[in-house]
Amino acid sequence: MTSNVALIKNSSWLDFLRKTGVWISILVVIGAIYGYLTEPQITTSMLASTLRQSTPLVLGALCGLLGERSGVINIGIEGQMLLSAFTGFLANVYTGNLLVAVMVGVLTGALLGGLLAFMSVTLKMDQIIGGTVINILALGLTGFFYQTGLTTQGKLQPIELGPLASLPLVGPVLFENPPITYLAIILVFVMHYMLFYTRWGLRTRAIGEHPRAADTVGINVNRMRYINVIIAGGIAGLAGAFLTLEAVGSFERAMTNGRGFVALAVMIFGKYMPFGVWGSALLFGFATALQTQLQFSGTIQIPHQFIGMLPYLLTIVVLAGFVGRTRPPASEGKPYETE
Amino acid sequence: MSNTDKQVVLEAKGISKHFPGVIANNNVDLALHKGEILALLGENGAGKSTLMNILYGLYHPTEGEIWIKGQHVQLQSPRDAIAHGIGMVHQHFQLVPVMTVAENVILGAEVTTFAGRIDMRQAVREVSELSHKYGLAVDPNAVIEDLPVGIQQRVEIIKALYRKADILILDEPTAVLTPQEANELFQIMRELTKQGVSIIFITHKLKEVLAVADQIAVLRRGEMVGSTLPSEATEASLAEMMVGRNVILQVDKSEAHPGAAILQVEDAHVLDDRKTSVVKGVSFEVRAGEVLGVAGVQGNGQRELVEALTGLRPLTQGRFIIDGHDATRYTPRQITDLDVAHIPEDREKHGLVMAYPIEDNTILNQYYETPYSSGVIVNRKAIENHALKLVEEFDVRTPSVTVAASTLSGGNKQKLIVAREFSKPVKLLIAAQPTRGIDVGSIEFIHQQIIKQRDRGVAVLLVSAELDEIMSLSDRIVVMFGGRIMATLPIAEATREKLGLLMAGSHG
Amino acid sequence: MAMQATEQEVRGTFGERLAGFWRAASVPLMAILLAALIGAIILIISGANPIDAYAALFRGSFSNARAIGRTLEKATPLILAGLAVAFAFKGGLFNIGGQGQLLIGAIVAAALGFGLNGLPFIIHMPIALLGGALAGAFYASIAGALKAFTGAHEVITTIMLNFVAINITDFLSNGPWKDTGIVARTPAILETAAIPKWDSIPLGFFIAAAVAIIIWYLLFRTTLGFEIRTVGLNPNAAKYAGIRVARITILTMAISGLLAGMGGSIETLGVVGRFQPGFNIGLGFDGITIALLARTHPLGVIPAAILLGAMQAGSSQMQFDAKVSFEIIDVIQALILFFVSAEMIVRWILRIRGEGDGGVRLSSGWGQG
Amino acid sequence: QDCASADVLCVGLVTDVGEIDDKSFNQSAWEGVQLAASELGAQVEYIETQDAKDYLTNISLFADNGYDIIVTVGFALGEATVEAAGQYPDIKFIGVDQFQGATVDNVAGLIFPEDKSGFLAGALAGMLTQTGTIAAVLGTDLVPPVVAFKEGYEAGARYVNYDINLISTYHPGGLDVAFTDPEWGASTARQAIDLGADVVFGAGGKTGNGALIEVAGTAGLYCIGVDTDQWETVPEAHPCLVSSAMKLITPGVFDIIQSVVDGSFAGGNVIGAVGLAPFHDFEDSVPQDIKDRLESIRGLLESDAISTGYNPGG
Ligand SMILES: Nc1ncnc2c1ncn2[C@@H]1O[C@H](COP(=O)(O)OP(=O)(O)OP(=O)(O)O)[C@@H](O)[C@H]1O
Ligand SMILES: Nc1ncnc2c1ncn2[C@@H]1O[C@H](COP(=O)(O)OP(=O)(O)OP(=O)(O)O)[C@@H](O)[C@H]1O
Ligand SMILES: [Mg+2]
Ligand SMILES: [Mg+2]
Repeated sequence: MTSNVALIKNSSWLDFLRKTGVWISILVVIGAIYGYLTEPQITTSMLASTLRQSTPLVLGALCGLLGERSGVINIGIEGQMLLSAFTGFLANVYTGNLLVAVMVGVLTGALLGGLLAFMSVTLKMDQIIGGTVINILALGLTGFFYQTGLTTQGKLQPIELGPLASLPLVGPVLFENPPITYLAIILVFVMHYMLFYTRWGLRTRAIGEHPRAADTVGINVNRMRYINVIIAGGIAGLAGAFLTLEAVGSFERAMTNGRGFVALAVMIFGKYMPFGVWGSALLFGFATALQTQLQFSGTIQIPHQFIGMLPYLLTIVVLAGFVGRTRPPASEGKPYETE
Repeated sequence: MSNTDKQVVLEAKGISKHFPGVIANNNVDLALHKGEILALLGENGAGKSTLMNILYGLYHPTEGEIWIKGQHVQLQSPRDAIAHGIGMVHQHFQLVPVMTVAENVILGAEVTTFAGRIDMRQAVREVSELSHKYGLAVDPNAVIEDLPVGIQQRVEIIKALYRKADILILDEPTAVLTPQEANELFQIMRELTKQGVSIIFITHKLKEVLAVADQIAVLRRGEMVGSTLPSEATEASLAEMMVGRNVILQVDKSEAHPGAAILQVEDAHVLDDRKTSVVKGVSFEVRAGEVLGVAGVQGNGQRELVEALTGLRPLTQGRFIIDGHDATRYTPRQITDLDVAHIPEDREKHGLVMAYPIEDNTILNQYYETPYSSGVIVNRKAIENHALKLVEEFDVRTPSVTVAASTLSGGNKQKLIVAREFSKPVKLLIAAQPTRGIDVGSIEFIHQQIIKQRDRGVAVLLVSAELDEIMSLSDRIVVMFGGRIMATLPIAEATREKLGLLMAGSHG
Repeated sequence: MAMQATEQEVRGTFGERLAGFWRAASVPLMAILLAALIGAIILIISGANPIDAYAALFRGSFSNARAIGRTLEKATPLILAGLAVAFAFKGGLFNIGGQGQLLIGAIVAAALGFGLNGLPFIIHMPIALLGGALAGAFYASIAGALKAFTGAHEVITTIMLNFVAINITDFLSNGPWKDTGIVARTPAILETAAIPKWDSIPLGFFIAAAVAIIIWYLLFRTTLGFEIRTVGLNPNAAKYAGIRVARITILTMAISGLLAGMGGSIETLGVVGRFQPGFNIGLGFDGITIALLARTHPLGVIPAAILLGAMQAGSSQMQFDAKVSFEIIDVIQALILFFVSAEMIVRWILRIRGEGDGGVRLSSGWGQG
Repeated sequence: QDCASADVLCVGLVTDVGEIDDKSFNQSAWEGVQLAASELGAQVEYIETQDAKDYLTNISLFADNGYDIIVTVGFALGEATVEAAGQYPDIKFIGVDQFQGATVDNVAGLIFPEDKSGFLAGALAGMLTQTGTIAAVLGTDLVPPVVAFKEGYEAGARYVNYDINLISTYHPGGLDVAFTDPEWGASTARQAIDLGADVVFGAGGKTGNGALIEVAGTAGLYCIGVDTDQWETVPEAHPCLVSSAMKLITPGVFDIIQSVVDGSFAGGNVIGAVGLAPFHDFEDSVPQDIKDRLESIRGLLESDAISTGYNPGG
């Protein structure tokens, strides 16, 4: 364990917690328990909502994280999510099979990941422009091809995890969720494990930090970037599938509503670490749940716009380094040139 | 000699490598025998690294064949070279700074248990074993960016050994080492050869070659000019082979008539980008009408010193005075306005805006002055005339002054910078590596220009890694080593041997 | 770094100029053609007739004075949004925040337009116009300062500031600056603040075109422009040349925001007549496409904006005549962006030799260096 | 075919920024126009507006093609409609949700007392709730009808059950996202359910629809739709959709078109009908006394005997 903490300096999740989050985490836990004891219903509902709102953000941010860890910036997450949400929805409408629908969504995201990889690795196009192309394209295609009157055939239902679901507080919050929500949480752990404990992860981090070094030890940098950006696209596709197949059950134009961009912010705030990403997605989810709760209780009368802009201001503050510095992978954004 | 008895483990036959506009290698033959240290010599740009990159599969030769242990091989990528037992320590280290030693060592050749999990404990153990076996003390869990370069180099060697390399290429391994570190490296190299490893060792330092090599090969301008044995060579004979007698430049210059001190540096201390001290208390002065040469192996603080003197990097201690003004805290613009001209070390990164047309590059240091602008509005006509005049005067070969600077050849780029810097009044010229990597004609021209400025009474600070350049241009020479000035010599007292020794850190 | 071909101004003989123009224009033209082609395929797949659709699009944008007026009206904010992005590119910055700066500019122009009483047109209109522009400049310089002093990447900060701007303007137009009545919007601007139309031709277009020329002049004929371009192309060389890079970065961002803010001002004062939430959606983002289509040249922005403006102006006619929904415009726009940036593909199709100019390079990480 | 000819009745419709098939007011208005096609033999056409600045342009497109009646949907088109009415005095305009401050001869503003509709929904919710907590998930307060629905809903619920716990919330984003964020609607509805709400009113386009569908996922809860009878438009919500707070746009639009045909058209405000949608599958499970009480409240509202308390001016 000790050697693994040093695997990447200043950035293992333990370190992350230690440096920026340990006190906050303790406060959150104490707050949650206190809240539960005094207002069990409000606490449960807010935590459940937090988890739910965080799910597309976690997935989107994991997509961004995997790309940037491999050296490819992805600002097309929004578009990947949107188009996947759409195709997943269509698949559900026409097949009625939710599993197939989710797969279609994931594949769509992966396909767009492939497009991004093609633009940024093969064409060596500017990666930000590549992402912008994906965003506009997804908006146009979904808008153009979407017809209303299509009705889905159900959505993914919560699965209660046996006796765990009846635990107080954590039960209904954590162990009574639909599959993609579980999957998102599992992916956080898997991504952490993969990135920091496996060969693939070591190589991925190497090509994001110093592709030349990876090349000199025989790692095919561009091929790995392709693979990773495609996998990342699949994760964004899962986020899209979450929206139509699990959360809402139907599709609407532009229904991602900026979640892909917020996911980028979540990724940076999470310091490019899966657990950091999870924590910051929960924070963003919590901000939304809180602002709903504040309106529900009707006690605080600040215009809701001010609460609405909080997550964005927070991101700027974090990015500006007022709350601990982030260090992005050194070679992100740069096409790798051989010879 | 006994070499013929030994097996040839690596052979290059008729290797050529063409880059756009450059022939880096031309029909090069090279043979490495088992267990020997082959030293490869050559000036900057002679094509040494290119040849090694070809042997390591990073570049593909335009022509020629590679034979390893009697087998004709095609090296598509480093993966192939590694598979054939070749390991390379690159001139610029190929280590991931944020990862640990062990991670860097195993990268690309990881041992995994189940589900792709890296066996880190095993890796750490192997790194420890390797470092014991060859005397390469390294902490496997240390993070690369925290390690000094000497240790980083050991990591590179361990990386190669971990991959079971029995042919090791070391590209200028000593350029960044202190003399002690270099000596330790030589011991390691001898230890390795004892265990059957064959080594190609690239260096500019003749003394090192004589000390460790079993065999010596010399590249000049991309061609193999010959090979010899240490026992049959002297430093002088090697230098002759490297440079070629006919290319030693003799600049016509008269006696200097130094005037008042223009630049006075007092106890300057400077940090590099990694915040380590690389200039450690340097003092000297340059007087009007003289050339002060700063000799030294690259990476001994010269670059940071120059950046400090041009306002790009702060001094942490000490001060410097230019023409009577304490310029220690001046901005680059303020220093330029003291009539200081600067030929930067990296012409493409700092000297020119490659996408700009030539004419715009001729006013980078004076666009804000008349007649090129009123301070607000640019006068295109004046700029064009200025550019045309400079191109003519300095013989910059170009079809027009509106083409991008990126279209110029290296020598012409450098002439363009020189032209620009000399096109306004100059009292002090700071020239860093002014002729690196450019053709002989341009070198000669630039040298003449520098002497011309000196004779007009300009104070010249010349920083160069080329001994010839230093010796033919300077009136006085200071030698820098490890961030300090080893000695100051009048030109009359400077000999190659003396300078070489000082540059290597030993007191002549 | 940024586009090299456009750095060299085309001069010399007529033939050279022509060749230079072709070099600059061939890729965008081909990109438009390819995008239209793929758009046509999508139309066919969806069961529409592409020829009818494109013909209707053209009718709706150029067939008569009113259509042309509408096209120019659409093009006006697009010119400014495109200039904002192109100008920032020249300084090595990617301003995705045009949308937010435009909103801020629009609402401040509206406030000045309804709030300042008793001024004559000749004073009131320019004050409102410039007030909005300056508000945009201020808003953008937040991102500029963050970049210069903390290294926070402008792409993320400007995206975030876009969201913040929506919240700010929604709050103002439904709160302190709300008109009487139930609708969330500011009061109408006074007559004296309105930018008039000359027949169906909007005067604002000429203001925007003039600004484009001024920006061209600023970039290529002034020392400030020289400094900005130098920083954009090679910040290291700029530092060597004694240019203060941080200052130029903030200034570049501020001018970029000034342009976007002016786009918002002109919309408010010349088209909408007040600030109303939801009336300025997407303008800032179209600026990116336009800037790239124009190869980041300030004068190229004008035809690029007219092209996009025409597509938007004609989309209603296309719906009406050819029953094609307007989202196809988005698809075509994305394809244009793709082909313009994926120069390699276009050059290959055109068989243009030469190394090209490497395309625009913006991204190199979000970090703080 | 030729709209310019006197015997062909042509009716055009211009949408608010949004699609014709929005399952909401654009769609309802369009259905009213289509009714005119089937009942009156009118030739009908619509244009979806992409950019809020194109309202006048799109209206002109119909006007210039000889259309006789132009329906414009949404309060946002109010100004453009009045302006177009001045330019084309021979064309009749129907402005849905457009309050006419001053009467223009050829503009009929079809407006609805959404607060009354909301009041009924609130009363229904107040009587249905078992937990004593009911919720509303709303679009944005930037749009007046949404505010009216909310105020009416809350007043109606209090009217039948003064101590009821009312939780309602607007979307935190701007106008561009407030009506197109079903996931926010859904998760907000879930949050309300977790707080004990057992009746949820979803009023905010697709955002509200998201809330309805979410409620449908949990057995034993009720949801109430908005604008149209959402039984038809959001089939996914059938398990919970007890009713909808309707504004009867479709018949309202059709009636005015009819009035043009029979010559009784008059400019000014036309107050459209509001009310609750049928209970559909819940017809049997809603107790008769609730139905009776609703009926009496409807009567009182119509006669202004009770006030919703909604006052847009203040
Ligand atoms: N489908 C994949 N998914 C994820 N990573 C992959 C995939 N394919 C290859 N890689 C990564 O690229 C590396 C190189 O692939 P390759 O198939 O050449 O490995 P290898 O030859 O087994 O490597 P070694 O020589 O170390 O045994 C893999 O070890 C893996 O880390
Ligand atoms: N990738 C490349 N593209 C174009 N030219 C190159 C490239 N790499 C090297 N060159 C050119 O080839 C020539 C030989 O370079 P090389 O790096 O092999 O020299 P070297 O002998 O290693 O010099 P040094 O002592 O400075 O390391 C030089 O002129 C160099 O500019
Ligand atoms: Mg070399
Ligand atoms: Mg293998």
